[in-house]
Amino acid sequence: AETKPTLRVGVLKFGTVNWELDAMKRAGLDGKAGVDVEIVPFAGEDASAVALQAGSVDMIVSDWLWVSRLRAEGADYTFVPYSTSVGSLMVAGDSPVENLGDLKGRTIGVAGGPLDKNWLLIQALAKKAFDVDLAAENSIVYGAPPLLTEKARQGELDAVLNFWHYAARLEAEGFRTLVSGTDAAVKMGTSGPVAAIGWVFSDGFAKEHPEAIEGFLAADKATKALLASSDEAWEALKPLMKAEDEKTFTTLRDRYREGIPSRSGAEEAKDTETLYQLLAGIGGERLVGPAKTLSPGTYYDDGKNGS
Amino acid sequence: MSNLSKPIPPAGGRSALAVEIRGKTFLGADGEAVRAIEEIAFEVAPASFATLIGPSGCGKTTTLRIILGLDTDFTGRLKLPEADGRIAAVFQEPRLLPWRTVEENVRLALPDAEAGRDLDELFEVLGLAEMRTRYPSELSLGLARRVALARAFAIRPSLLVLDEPFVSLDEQTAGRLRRLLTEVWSARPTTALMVTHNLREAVELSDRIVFLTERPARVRGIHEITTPRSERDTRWRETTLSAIAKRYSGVL
Amino acid sequence: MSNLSKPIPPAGGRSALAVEIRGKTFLGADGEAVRAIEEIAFEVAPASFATLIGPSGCGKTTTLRIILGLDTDFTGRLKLPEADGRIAAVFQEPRLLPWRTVEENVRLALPDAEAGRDLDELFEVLGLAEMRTRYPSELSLGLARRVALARAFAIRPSLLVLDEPFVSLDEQTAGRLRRLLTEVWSARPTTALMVTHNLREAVELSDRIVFLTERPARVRGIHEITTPRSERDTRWRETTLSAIAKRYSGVL
Amino acid sequence: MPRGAWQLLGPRLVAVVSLAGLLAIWWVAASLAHSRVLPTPPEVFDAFWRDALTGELFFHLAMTLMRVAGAFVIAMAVGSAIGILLGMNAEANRFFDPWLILFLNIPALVLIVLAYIWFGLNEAAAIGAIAVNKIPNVVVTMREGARTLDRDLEEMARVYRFSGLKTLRHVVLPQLQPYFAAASRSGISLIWKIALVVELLGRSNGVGFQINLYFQLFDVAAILAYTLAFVAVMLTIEFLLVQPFEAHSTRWRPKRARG
Amino acid sequence: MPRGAWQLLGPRLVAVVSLAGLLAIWWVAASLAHSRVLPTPPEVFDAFWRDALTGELFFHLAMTLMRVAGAFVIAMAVGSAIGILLGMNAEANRFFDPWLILFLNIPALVLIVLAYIWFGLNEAAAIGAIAVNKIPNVVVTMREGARTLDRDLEEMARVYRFSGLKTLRHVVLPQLQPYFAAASRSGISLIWKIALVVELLGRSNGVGFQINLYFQLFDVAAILAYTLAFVAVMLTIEFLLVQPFEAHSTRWRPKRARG
Ligand SMILES: Nc1ncnc2c1ncn2[C@@H]1O[C@H](COP(=O)(O)OP(=O)(O)OP(=O)(O)O)[C@@H](O)[C@H]1O
Ligand SMILES: Nc1ncnc2c1ncn2[C@@H]1O[C@H](COP(=O)(O)OP(=O)(O)OP(=O)(O)O)[C@@H](O)[C@H]1O
Ligand SMILES: [Mg+2]
Ligand SMILES: [Mg+2]
Repeated sequence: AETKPTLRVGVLKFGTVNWELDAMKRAGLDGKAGVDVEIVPFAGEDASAVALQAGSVDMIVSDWLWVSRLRAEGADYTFVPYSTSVGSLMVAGDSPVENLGDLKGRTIGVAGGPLDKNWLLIQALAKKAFDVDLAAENSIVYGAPPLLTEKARQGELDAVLNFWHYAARLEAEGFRTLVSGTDAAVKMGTSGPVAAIGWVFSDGFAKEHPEAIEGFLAADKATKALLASSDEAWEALKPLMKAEDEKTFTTLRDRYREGIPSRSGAEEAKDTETLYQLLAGIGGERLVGPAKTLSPGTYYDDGKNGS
Repeated sequence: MSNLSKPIPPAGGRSALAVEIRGKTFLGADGEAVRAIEEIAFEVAPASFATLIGPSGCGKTTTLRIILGLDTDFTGRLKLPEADGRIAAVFQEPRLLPWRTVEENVRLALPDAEAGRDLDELFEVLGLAEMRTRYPSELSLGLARRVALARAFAIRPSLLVLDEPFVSLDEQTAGRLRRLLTEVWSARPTTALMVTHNLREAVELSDRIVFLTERPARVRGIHEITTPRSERDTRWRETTLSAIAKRYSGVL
Repeated sequence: MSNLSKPIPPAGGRSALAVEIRGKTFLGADGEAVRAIEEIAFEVAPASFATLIGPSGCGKTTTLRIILGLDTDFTGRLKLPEADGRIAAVFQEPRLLPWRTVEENVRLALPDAEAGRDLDELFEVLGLAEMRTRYPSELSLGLARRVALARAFAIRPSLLVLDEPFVSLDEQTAGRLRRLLTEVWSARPTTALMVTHNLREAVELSDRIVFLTERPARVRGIHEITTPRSERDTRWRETTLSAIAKRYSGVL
Repeated sequence: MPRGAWQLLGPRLVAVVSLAGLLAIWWVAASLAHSRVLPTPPEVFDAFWRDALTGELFFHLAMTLMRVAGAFVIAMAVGSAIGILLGMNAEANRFFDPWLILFLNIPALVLIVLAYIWFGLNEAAAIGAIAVNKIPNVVVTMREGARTLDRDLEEMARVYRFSGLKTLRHVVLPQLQPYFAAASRSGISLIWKIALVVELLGRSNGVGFQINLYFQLFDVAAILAYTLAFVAVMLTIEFLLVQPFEAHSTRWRPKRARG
Repeated sequence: MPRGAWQLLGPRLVAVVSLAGLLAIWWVAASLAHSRVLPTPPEVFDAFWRDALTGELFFHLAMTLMRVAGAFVIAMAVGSAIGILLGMNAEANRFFDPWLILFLNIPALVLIVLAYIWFGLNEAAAIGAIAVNKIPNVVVTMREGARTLDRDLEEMARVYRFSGLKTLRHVVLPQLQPYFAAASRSGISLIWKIALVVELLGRSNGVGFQINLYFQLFDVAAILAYTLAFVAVMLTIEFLLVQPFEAHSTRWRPKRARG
């Protein structure tokens, strides 16, 4: 038998990406697509970024802003959409807060730091819709995602902006979504949900191993289709998901399904340009680096242009 | 027997220094027991001067440490001249604080009330006038020993304990310091106990000499001197020395 | 002048120890300069025994340190008896390694080739036979000094430097050790230089006595002794002592 | 008298009583707090048992211990050598002191990321990064020790022509023992803490890897289970190796007078 | 002779030469590596200047220094007190030794998270967490120091009836000076490293916060700019405060014989 090309993917061990890869391997979808996916687990988001740069893995999941920024500085990373699930701003179920305007003067926890895309978008939205400067008129607490989740449970925070699976867990515990990153993006002018995170690998690798990338992307598509339709496939993932209870489990599953990108790459790329302009306006050079526009080639061009 | 290290306060006035130590044993690091003292018992009358003489390693320093309250692990009795009078000790080594100057080393020993006292004269007689701002590491051993003496004399103690105070000094300096010691000791009612290997020195200074045996130490004999110090001339000294040397062989 | 601390190897055989130190000054921590030695120059004939006597703090230890090569910051000349003969020193303090037993302290000083040598007899005469497995902190000062002597004698040096070796010892022990020193010194051609404050001791042991002045030290005079050691009886000693005492006041 | 009571108990027993006391305090506090973030001892034990049964815990513990041991040996050897040199040579010290302060204060994160990027995500880079993080601390401690070396003993060794090795072994090292003890005790704990970061940033196993996973799930019981497993190893080493060794190497010290 | 050459340069100049050497090595290495992860000095300076102009860098630096200073004072005071007590009291030490090993080996992450959870996301919790992380290290070092205290001097102080305070100040502390120096030098660097984690996990300002931000953007130049700004502060403290103080407090030590 001919040997299949291998692809090392660095993922967070209990992260959402690992669920999908696990389902892929479980169903043998990578093999069917002609690629052997090797999962390299890490304990932190940063670890996978380090690993990619050190050449210890071939692919990780990250966001397009990061890719664009590094491309502007000379790296050749490129991006294929993976999920539109992004963070949401959550409040307790019995909170009096009904909209962004009500947040004035409250304590807000923000998981991604001051340059988090969703946070910037939500700030812009608040300014536009309610004329509130969230960052200036509230006390903002930046911190580690699990810590902020716990603090929200304790009630020390009035609202918390957190990554989607933390948000989903809170939702299962009775929190509600005040506004999600996707909502904010759409309200600020994109035509639909934009995949914030995606598969990231280098152009160089793709050129040398086109069959690996192609096979992987095909397997990814097949896995998403499986997970979108089959509940049994999810049962097998339960141990990885570490859901405390059934409610959390179903919430996580449903939110995952919502996040599967449905639009074509070209459509996404166009909205991304819009978002980039918007973010560059809010976040400034600190966020996007020296480049004024999305770096060309940020979205992976597989040669079959405009598919 | 009971460990009577807290002396009974005397009824009106100072009492004799009474020492009684029986069977003092050290436990060596190799686990073997070293018997240092078999039995030592003697008294020093109030305001008198006694000397301990014994072979090297027989237990003299151990006896002094017990008297100073530094070693409470013994069987016997101990009675100090005053319940809480000041005690001064000249150890066998200078024991100065290396990070304090000569003057600071002496002043630190003074009770707080006298901390600022004028010490010029004391430093002068001890030949330390030039050395007051030096650190101990800059002194010769003889100078360091003199600082230790200065410290003991400065506090005007009621009990003065000296462990070979005049070694490492030239004869002239040693003679001067012996005279100083006599002065300090007689200026106020002080009880003094000195260890020495120098019988001449002992005869010159003491009222009573306690001779000890080899380790484990016992009292070999006690020699009383009743001749007033002013009458102890060279001739008297030579007679006394040879009389003592006849009785206690090997001490001269 | 040049710092000639590396001696010129003698042409066939050992030469005299020649010392010449001029204007040795220490810089104190308070920034003031202390002049320790004005000018000291003397020679010690090959295989002879010399003694340094001088007031406390005059610069004797400093002289020995320069001879031992521990202080190279001086002006003058220094010539050792042998280019690379063994040197032994008895310092003014015992300077034992506290974490090594008595026996280890002595053995460590032996050259590697002799590391296993039988030292029973040496420990026996020094009265240390029982102490071989003890640590220095368990010794009395007199015992510790004897260990330092054992270390110096054990290596069979060609130059032996002693800084007040026999203080803190009772007369009997000191006498025994003096005899031992004479034996060790005469068994092989050894040049010896000793510091002491004890003129009796100096007269008993030396071929030559160097008297120093107060600090800053100069040579006050040199006394030669030609009487063979076997003929130095009590009477001879008393005459010599009083003759010396007459010339050099204050040394007795 | 309490002193007598303590002496009746053997040192082993005292340690057991001490740990039992700690456990009791924890148990009471956890029961009172009754919070997910301060689990009770049985909850932690459950978490321990869960991962112990699968062998997972021992695997990760072994990986971390391997890294800790490797980095410890390197850091102590290199750091002691540099520290002793700097402590004994004032000129070299004056020159390298600024470097030392720089390396002391470079964040672990920076060193680790640079090591990974330059040398790849491998064991050597990981252990090297940990060691480099720790070396400046060892240097600082050993340098202080070397500065206080007894001049008298050094002179004695010179006069008696001790070889360099003999001087080091019999004169210098025994004096540095307390500094070495301080550097290695606080060293091993520092190394282990850095190892956690190293494992977080680029290893796929080890206690640091596990602790971070559980942190994301906010499973404090599991975090404590892994932590305490490591602490247990350290306690065992302390009681079976370090303390007997220390008692032996300091047996010459005069016992402090009592009373 | 090189020795003479060194002595001609003043100590200040030696430090400058030393730092210049380090800069040169870095510059050459960075030019050769030509990598985004090892920026050249001008690139780092640009990053520094960018944030210095907005005042941001100084704000974050000040916040971190404030936390470091607070935690340092607490950790040294509490740690020294405990360490000296344990070093001088063998029984207390036997009892608390296991506790010490436990606290030494609890990961910073665990302590910090627990502090934040129990005491809220505030300054007190942050500084307290840093201090608690450092205290066991101080204890370990000071304990070694207290174990080597000179018995002879202690006895002298007892005979001459030194008060407790006098003994502490004139007899005990001067002997502990080298241990204190070691604990505080390596201590301040450890505290700063923990402060970075504390700021990363739950503070909204400080160098740790910024470094993490730039780490997400993988802007190594900015990370180094912040790191070096902190190192510069430490170097200034070292040269203007610590070294003169140390020279003063160790002036009594016999100078090592040369040659
Ligand atoms: N390192 C130093 N710094 C400053 N002064 C010093 C130093 N070493 C010695 N001195 C001074 O030099 C002089 C000579 O010292 P040295 O130790 O040679 O005296 P000594 O003759 O051996 O005296 P002793 O009989 O008391 O041992 C003394 O006054 C001493 O204070
Ligand atoms: N801590 C100890 N452990 C074991 N043995 C000890 C200890 N202290 C003293 N000794 C032993 O007890 C005996 C008496 O010691 P001590 O110091 O009292 O002698 P000394 O009479 O003062 O002798 P010297 O004249 O030499 O000073 C010695 O043999 C000594 O070795
Ligand atoms: Mg004694
Ligand atoms: Mg001397």
